[in-house]
Amino acid sequence: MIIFWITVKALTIFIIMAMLIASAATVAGRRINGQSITLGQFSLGRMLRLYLTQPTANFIKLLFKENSSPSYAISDIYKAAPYLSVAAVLMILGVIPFGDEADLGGTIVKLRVAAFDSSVPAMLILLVPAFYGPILAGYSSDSKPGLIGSIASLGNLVSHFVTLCVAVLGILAVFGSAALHEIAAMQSGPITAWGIIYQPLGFILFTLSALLLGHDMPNGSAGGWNRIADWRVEYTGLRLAMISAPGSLLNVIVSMLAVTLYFGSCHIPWLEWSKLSSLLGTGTSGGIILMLMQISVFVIKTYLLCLLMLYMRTLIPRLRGQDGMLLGWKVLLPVALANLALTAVIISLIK
Amino acid sequence: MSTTNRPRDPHSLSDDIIAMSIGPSHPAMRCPIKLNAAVAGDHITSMQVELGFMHRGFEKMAEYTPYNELIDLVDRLNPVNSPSNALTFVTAVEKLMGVEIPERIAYLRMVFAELARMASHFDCIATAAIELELTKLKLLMSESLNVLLDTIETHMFRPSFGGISCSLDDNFSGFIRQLFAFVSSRSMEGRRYMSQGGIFHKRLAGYGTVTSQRALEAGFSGPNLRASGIEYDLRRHCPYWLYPKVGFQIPTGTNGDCYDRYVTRLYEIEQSMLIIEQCLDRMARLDDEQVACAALPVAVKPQGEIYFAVESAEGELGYFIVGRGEDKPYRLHIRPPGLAEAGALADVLTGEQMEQIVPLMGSFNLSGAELER
Amino acid sequence: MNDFSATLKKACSEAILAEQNSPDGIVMTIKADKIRQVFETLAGRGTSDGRMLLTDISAVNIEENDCRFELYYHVFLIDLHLRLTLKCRVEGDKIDSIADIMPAALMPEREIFDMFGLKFRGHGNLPRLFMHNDFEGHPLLREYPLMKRQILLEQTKFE
Amino acid sequence: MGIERILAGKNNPLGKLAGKIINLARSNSLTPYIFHTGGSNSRIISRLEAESRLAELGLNEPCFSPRQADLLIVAGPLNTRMASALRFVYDQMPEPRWVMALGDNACDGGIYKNYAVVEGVAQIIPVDVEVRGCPPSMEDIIAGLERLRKIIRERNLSDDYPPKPESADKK
Repeated sequence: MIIFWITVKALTIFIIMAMLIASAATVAGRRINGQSITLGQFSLGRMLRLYLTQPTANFIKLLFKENSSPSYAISDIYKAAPYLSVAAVLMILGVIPFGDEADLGGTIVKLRVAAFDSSVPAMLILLVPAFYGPILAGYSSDSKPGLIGSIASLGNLVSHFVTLCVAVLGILAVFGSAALHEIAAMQSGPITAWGIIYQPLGFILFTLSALLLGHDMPNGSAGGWNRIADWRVEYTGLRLAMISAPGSLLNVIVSMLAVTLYFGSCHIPWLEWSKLSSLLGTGTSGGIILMLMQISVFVIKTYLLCLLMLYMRTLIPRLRGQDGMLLGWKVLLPVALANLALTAVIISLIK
Repeated sequence: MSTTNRPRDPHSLSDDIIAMSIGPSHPAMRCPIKLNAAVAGDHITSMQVELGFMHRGFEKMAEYTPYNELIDLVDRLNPVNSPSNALTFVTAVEKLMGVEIPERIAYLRMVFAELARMASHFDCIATAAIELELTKLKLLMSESLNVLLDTIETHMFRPSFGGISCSLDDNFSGFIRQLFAFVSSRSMEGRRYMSQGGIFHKRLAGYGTVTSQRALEAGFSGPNLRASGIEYDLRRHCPYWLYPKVGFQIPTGTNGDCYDRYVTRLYEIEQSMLIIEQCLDRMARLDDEQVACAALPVAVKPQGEIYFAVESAEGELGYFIVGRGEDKPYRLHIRPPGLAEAGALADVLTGEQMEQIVPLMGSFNLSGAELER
Repeated sequence: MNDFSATLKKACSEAILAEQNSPDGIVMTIKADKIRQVFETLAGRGTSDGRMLLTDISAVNIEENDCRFELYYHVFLIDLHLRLTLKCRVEGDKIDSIADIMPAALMPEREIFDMFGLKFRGHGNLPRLFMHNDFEGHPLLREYPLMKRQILLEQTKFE
Repeated sequence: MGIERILAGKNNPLGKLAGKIINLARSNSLTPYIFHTGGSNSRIISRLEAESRLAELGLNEPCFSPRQADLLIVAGPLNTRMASALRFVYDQMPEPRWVMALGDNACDGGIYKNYAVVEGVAQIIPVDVEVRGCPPSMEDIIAGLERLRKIIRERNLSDDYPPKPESADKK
């Protein structure tokens, strides 16, 4: 019985994630900045085409593409890089809670894969291997622009990753626990329980550094040098899809984290899931409906935040290499540290 | 990894220098030039430029085609700024035959030449905006670019010797004023984007500087020379058509860097609008019995040689024609506006970062077909 | 305008053969081997009567028996609003280069060598400008057929 | 992956169905790489990218490296020196690839009959679809794309796997 539920959970997570990533990537690919999709153009046919048929067509085409690799490439690292970058980012899904508990005819099903105490630092640590992919790909695919592009973007990634961690520390201080599922549980109830009320500056820093983090990942940006000196030049077929996955996956996963940390992962303000479950009756059907509602709330919130981040990405003009990193070290990091100190002072005053 | 392990370069930023060639067919660069760069870390230590990837043997072909077919051939040289080539060639042949064109034709040619100049400047700034991901600026510029190119296509058909065949209904000046309201609002907002302190300024100011002495020696022309502070404009220094009768200023930059080149082009757009309005007023005041077309000798068989240059959007566009009395030119040589800039590109780009290649090359507005004929 | 031509004539009198006025300047015919001396005097006087800009060098392949090429140096004097064209007829296929006096002459000279095969003595490196390196012959010469193509296909050459 | 090799085997029913699905997917998601040799149709190229109708025809975003491309669009006259660059780009493209020559200049050299321009792209690389017109109008381009999609749909799966797997090195 347990194994059955774990596979169901894994399947739902995979399907939701695949659709989210595919749609986010296509929307980014459809250059939401260049050719802004006005609501007027939206007909159901176009919507279906853009979000459902186009990603699947892309996927099947890439599946049957020839996997040629450059002859001078260091073949084993060249082949390992795509798997590493995708595996690291997908592992974070295991940590994120999709919803609260729901009892199905006696057995209580927790809507998360893994729940251990230090899941927030684990999540941050799992973000790091996502940065190894570009470096290994750039080095091993023997394309000089690729090598230079990957090293330049690594510098950018590291500088913004530090501010990301410090911003998250602020939330840990507020909620007092390092487990994602406990933080999510604490945010039920009135809207004042949400993380963003306590850490508005933390949220701004989190999204900004996440954007700048993935900014150098070539995604959706039209034209420009950054699209040439990128490390995925030498990849074809499915490997290309996997090596470019961190670009859009990171966007989706960071918006998921922002939802769990700042926006109350699956809770609707002033609505207690436990009160609703007694209303729906304790049978398995009631439980399943409750579970689906929780997951849908979480998915809608993530989707909105994902589109917000995609739109914000178009607002940031391309900074020169150093300016991006200088912004990270000299501006964002001190502000994040100040924010952390401020929260510490306030908490100690309250106690 | 084929890193060339040359002896350590004392003042290079990192010890190993990678030889890299940025291929001719590059989606980011509009005109295909091959750059063989030696790169240390992110900076370029030395670079050679290879041209010739868009050479179409135009001058050889010109010796085998009669004059009136040449007008269409010349039109293809520059897709964005196409009228300027055709008008220059037609005027050069008229000067060689000693034909004087009536005032109305001269004013019409000035109007279309200035429209083409505005289109070329908008196109140049739009490509820079794409590279810097300033999507709002890019939308502004490409909207006005498309509007201008459409007006040129709909209103101007084909210049002919001694005249110009174009469809100008009577409310043409009303239409142009409405067009300018649209375009000047775009360029005003564009100017706000490119003002001091903005991202455009911060990203491009101080890079790729060419001093006025260096620019003059290297033979720059047009906005690239004026951006370095030298006020040299053929419409003022060596006037043709009826430019002396029209008042306009010549915007010049101060320190000739990449930012100044783009801003000089933006200010020139305003001056072009000023010129066109004055031309339309003067054309309205002309008495109407002016003959539509100049009296042409029976056949176009010029004799002698002439060099006639025009201030086109990219620089000085000159036509050198040697006629031996046949209906085909004995020799037709075009002074390409971008060749001097392409030659000086190598040492403008040395020392810069790899990311700055595309905006710096874009600031010279090299149009490949015209450059390599 | 004429005081400028008088001073130039006095400076290098034996070099200038003839002089006539064109619509917007002066056309002077010079002896081919005196070209460097003329440009040195011009560049030397550059500061006194205003800045000078070498716009272009055009070559014409004339088929007279004694000389095959005729070169036109187009110079523009900015402050005098004067366009000066120096014509010279080249015997044989060598002429002095003026690239070290006027760097603007680098690209036109390379192009003339590439298209006509006219060599410039003293020009630093004279690689072909437009045609690829193993292109035999010079296309703009009269005897080069219009349709003779030499397509570069091997990748090693391109690398 | 060996599955396609079995599927592409001699007329088993599953192979036909799989072939149809794969061809449908391929014809609906074509990533073009625009080989831009300048000239009269640079405006066409910018309109090509911004054209919304082309999204319905399954044309994706233009990509920036031939490795990721399925469709190579050659626009403008091809210079004799540029021919080797075109060959270099064509060799880098992964296997199911198609070529579209855009405009008279690319199809047969157009008005440039001289020593510097190659007479048509077909002399250098195999061309699948030719779009006439100088510059070609938007309708001609869309008709050309329709022809190309028909070619892709009619392709049977065994073309991908010729009996002797060619071991040509792609670099």
